[in-house]
Amino acid sequence: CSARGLLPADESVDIGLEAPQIEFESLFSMRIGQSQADGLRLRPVLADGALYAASVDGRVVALDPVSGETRWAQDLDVRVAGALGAGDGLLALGTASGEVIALERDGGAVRWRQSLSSEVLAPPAVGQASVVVRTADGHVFALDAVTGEQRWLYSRNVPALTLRGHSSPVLVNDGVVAGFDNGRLSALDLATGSAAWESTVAVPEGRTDLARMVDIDADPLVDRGDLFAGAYQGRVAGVALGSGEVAWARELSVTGGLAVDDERLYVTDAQGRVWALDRRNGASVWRAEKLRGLRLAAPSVAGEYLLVAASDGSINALDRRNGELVGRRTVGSAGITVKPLVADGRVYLQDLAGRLHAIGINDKDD
Amino acid sequence: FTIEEIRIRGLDRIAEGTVLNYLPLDVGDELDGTDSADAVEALFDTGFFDDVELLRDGNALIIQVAERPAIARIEFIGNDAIAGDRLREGLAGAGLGEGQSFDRSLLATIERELEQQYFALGYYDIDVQSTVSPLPRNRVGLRLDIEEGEPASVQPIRFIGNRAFDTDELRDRFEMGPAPWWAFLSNRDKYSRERLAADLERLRAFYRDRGYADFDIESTQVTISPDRQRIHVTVNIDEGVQYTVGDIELAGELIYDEAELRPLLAIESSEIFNQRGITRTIEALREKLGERGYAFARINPLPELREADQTVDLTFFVDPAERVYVRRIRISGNETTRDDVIRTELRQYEGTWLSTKDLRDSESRLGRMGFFSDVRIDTPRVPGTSDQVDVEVNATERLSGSLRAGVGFGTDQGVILNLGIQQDNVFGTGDRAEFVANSDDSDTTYRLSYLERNYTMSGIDRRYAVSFRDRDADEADLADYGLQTATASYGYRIPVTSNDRVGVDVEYDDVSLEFNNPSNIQRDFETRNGPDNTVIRTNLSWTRDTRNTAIFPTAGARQQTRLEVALPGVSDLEYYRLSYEQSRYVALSERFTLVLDGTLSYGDAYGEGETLPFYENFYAGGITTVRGYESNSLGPRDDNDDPTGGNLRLLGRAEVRFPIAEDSDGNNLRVSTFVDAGQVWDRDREAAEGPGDVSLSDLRYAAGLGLVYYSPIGPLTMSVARPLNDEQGDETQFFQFTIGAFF
Amino acid sequence: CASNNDEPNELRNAEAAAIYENAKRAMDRGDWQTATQELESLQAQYPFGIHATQAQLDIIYVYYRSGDVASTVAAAERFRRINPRHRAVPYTWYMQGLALEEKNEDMLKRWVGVDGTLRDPVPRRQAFDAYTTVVEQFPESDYAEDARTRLDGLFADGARYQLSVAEFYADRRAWVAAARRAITVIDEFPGTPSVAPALALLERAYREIGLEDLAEGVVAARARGVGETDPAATPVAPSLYENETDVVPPAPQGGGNAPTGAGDIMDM
Amino acid sequence: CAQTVERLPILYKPEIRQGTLFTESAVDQLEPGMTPRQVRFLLGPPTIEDPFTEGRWDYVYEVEPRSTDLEAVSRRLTVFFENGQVAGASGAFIDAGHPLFDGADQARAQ
Repeated sequence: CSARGLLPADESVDIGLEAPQIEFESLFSMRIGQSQADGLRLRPVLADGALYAASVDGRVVALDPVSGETRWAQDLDVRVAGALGAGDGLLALGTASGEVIALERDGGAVRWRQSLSSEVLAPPAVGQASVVVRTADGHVFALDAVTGEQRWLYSRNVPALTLRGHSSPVLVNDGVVAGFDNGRLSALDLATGSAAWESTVAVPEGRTDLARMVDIDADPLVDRGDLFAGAYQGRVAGVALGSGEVAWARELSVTGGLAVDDERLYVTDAQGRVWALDRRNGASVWRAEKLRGLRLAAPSVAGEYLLVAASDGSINALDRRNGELVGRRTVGSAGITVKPLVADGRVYLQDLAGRLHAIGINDKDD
Repeated sequence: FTIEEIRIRGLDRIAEGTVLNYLPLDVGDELDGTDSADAVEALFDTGFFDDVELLRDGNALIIQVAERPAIARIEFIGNDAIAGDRLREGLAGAGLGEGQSFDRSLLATIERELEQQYFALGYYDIDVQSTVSPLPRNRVGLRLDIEEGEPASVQPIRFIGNRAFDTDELRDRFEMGPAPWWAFLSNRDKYSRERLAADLERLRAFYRDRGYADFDIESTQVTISPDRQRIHVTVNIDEGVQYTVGDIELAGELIYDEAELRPLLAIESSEIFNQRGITRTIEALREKLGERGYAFARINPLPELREADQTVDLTFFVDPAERVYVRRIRISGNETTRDDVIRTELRQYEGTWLSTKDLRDSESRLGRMGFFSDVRIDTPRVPGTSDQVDVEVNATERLSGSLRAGVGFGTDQGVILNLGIQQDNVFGTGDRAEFVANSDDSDTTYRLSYLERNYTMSGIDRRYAVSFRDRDADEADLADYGLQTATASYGYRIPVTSNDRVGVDVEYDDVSLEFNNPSNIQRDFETRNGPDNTVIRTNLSWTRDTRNTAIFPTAGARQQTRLEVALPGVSDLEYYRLSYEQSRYVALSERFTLVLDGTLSYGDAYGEGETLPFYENFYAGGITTVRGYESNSLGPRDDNDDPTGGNLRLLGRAEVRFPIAEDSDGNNLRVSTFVDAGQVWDRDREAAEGPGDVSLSDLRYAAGLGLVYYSPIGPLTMSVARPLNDEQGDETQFFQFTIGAFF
Repeated sequence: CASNNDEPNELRNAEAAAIYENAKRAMDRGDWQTATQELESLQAQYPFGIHATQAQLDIIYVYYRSGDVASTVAAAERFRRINPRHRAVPYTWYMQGLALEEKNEDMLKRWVGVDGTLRDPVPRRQAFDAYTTVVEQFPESDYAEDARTRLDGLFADGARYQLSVAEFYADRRAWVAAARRAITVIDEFPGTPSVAPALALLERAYREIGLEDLAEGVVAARARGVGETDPAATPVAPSLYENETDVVPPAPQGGGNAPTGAGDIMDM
Repeated sequence: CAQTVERLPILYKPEIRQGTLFTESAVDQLEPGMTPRQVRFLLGPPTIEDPFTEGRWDYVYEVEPRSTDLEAVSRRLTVFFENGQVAGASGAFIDAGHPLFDGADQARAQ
């Protein structure tokens, strides 16, 4: 069946909320830069005590994670499309004209810039002296963190019609896992770029190009030897990180993303539902229908709650155990499409209007 | 067993005769295992039955069938983007329609067919629910609920890797992209794979024409937003370096010596490498070889790129293949036109070698005859030979004749009553006969004219005409006088080159005037020449016509110089009129044609006459000369403020013409945006008011929109125009049109 | 689906018969317009009834009489596709030939004596093929006889067309083209009245080109009797100009199915 | 008075080009024993295949310039075949030195 399109971002859905158990308190909120179009992925990152964020018009800022006070700001004359990756002392972002720029984490000076073959619509993965960048034409580049030289290039063909945007590569020890638009995952050796294994999360079915789209646009998730990935109009799968063998898989259309805790895998799907599955076999534990119809970003685990940001600019807290909606607050007028960044009791959100919000969670009863 | 009788049971709507027709068995045949299997299969193939069984009752064969229900009606709900009957046509195209046998598997094909139709318009978000309701007489009704959703629109195209040209310049090359606000009708912002492929081709040509010989499109991504409202196209390119042309060689069997072919090169050394130059060179070489019968010559350009100094050496390798001969010229489609009338226009003869140039000349000559809506010349090979072809000329005739009687209305001429028998192609002889009776506010004319095409073998045409005209000038807002003229003319049209013709006619003209309240000009004309005059005129004209067709030409030009001289001695009045007319047609693109017209006319007396007779003056203004101004209103006026016309006229018109409808009616309708200019001066008469000396600043300009439609009842012209520099006293007219009248 | 088949067979047949009756009356009145509508609606509503086959047959005749050549040919082909072994198949070929033969003729042209053969030869060639099918595949059908005479007529028309082209080139002193076309008449249209003038023209062309020996060859051939047409051999082709079209037999009534069919279609 | 106009110099009459353009170099390569297909490849299709004579191809090439400035050409060549092979030829470019030159054929060709 052709998955029905979701409600346009601006249409908000009134969600009945009985007694909110938790309160969201706004700590600080600031404008980083211009508002951005949908389909790009600009998210804040935390690294050794500082909060970094970038806006679509090329403004990169470093903030104090608690007070929000600006430590440094840098203006690059580029259209940023995928940001920010952090690691090895540097920040990395990808632009709409196919360039990757690495900045020094303290001070923000440009360490190097490298032109690649197509748009970079999701943040590069930085670590183990490498910057791994996925581009919209199905290529994965590994660049040396210090010099920006291209170490290797791995590519997969892109189907005739795919979903706008793509997932970020995920670094594992001396390897990287990348999800592609043809519904497949590849695990690549970080040094040589050769594929350790390739496994299929979803197979295109249906008559029209539209029905056959099976992009893995949600970032794959690695946790303690398990790899989880979800494809649009396809399946969610638990995969063995070592062999790429698909342990379990379930029919689900994933546009939001994944989060995991020690028992459950949380998924936000294309219809705006939030699922909790048993991470060992994919059996469904609970399903939250309250946010149905909204476009949900990838969820984040925060204490006993699961935080889900939505296209109506709201942040929602669900009880991890039973999926009950326990807290909700509209943060800004524009939608939020990136995974909330959770760090020691604070949640950082970047919305489509180019604003960064820091929210505190205080439990009603303690 | 042998079949003595065949009985069919379970038939409801389908006639027994039909079933027997398809049954491979007959009474008296031997029936065994394989026959019965074939019979069952044959009946299933008809698609009428859900189930077929063969039973035996003694020696009678019983055929037990369960008929499939027929679809009685198909209903569409919720389809606003595509009309119901268009959807029905689509389904009929796929063999599904009312009266068809129905089964479950058809549902999926019906839904797919509807989805295809909607995807073509960019409605990717469509959802079709079908419900089947049974009806009496073993029929079913089909209801299709369609939720169309929003059409997805293409966002601005993104280019990666373009250093030499900025993104906007590249976006102009694309036909696909966001539609500008005024193009609400256009489907520019709808995605289609073919259009994208064509756009990419244009992009390659754009770079190849600017020296980027090894330009390459590395990959293209088409992505759609999750809510299926927006489609993004990203094109990743590698421009490579800009090359200039090194030296150029001609190799292979050239047929001509190299010196003769060199001038045909449309690309020179050290020029920026460009594909267009190469293509034009190939065209020119192929044509040159075609003139010597090598119609299937092949020219392939072999570029060698030298990255070091960024130059490209070009070798044009000529392979003439065999000289090709014409076995037979076959003419078809000519329902009324006689075979020889068409064959005369063909420059190519049978039995000799094929000249592509001659074929092209013949195609435009046939087009210029005016009574073919479409002329196509193909050269299929004669089967079994490699050196012979037949020439197939297929001419589709236009409604060339018309018996026209009716009422027309022209803003210039008021109500027009006309009866006209006009036949461009009298009984297929190519001759043109015309009988017209035409009366409107100011003029009543009767005209009978006949043009005999190919009166002699070498293509001389003969023409003669008789006409009578009664004009009441006052009605045509001219000076207040009455004019009766009776004219008869006889003459020839002689071809002097393949595109030029000389016209020689002798005309007898008898004019009688009566003045009610003559202006000073008329009064002194009457005093000098009296009311009645007869004139014998010779009209000499030189016409060069290279248009590719008579109706809405898109290439070539038509020029005519015309001299009318009243012969001294035998004419009461001694004057002459000289005019030069030119219209040039330039194809801006397949749809847009630029039309440039220009006319210069001058008349004067000679001998002891002083001025051009006032009724022979040239006029300007009105739909046929300068739109936006009242008919004949430009130029000097006499003492009771009526326009007198003048003996010097200059007209100009620039028009961009394009069809609006793609369908068949499209080719006899054109809309145009235009700028007209024109003025009339009176050189030698002291006019009461109006421009005495000639200066271009007197020219009046107007701009506007025009429409020309060759409707079945006759030509319809319409225009809305705003004068640009009209001055006090000019009579302007915003809307002008004529229908059913001759113009 | 449960077809609640309460309407008895006869009732439906009566409705179909009623429509067929007014179609017949319209045909007799020569009102081809209503006849076409009635027959088309009959086929749409009762696509597989007994009358449907008869209607499909009659509509060919109606289209022909209303001068709609394309529909006549289409209707004939559709009938043959649905009833491949029907007794009336030869009739459909014959009617197809008739319609194509008169494609470019109409009263005005005939009254003025416009010679159709000098126009588009394609429809007449198609008519020729249709008649050939009648003569070769259904030799004993009662249309074969008339089809054979019409074949000769078309054959002679074809020859006259080729001859006119030869004369066209001769008038323009293009003797090579004239000779080649004359040869076409002689080779491909033997026994037609156009062969004799073609021989004369070929002889003249050879002399003009300077191939005297070939010219003598032509004279010798004529002496041997090539090109003479004995009046008996070529029947006076019933040229279309004189006879009225109502000589054309209407569709065979009750044109039942293939000869071996069980009984006549109408009294089923 | 159309006839007088007919002869006016200014009347444009396009050139008439007829027949198969065979060249001297091609005729020089003609030799006995060739098959019809080889002759056709060499000279082009025969202009005239007389219905009443067997084993004979006539090539004619004629250019009448009339109002154009082409130079007039008028060439004849006849090729004779015996049981499928070239046996003789007469006409343009078949002079004494040509292998196929044969007095008798010349006579027959006159």
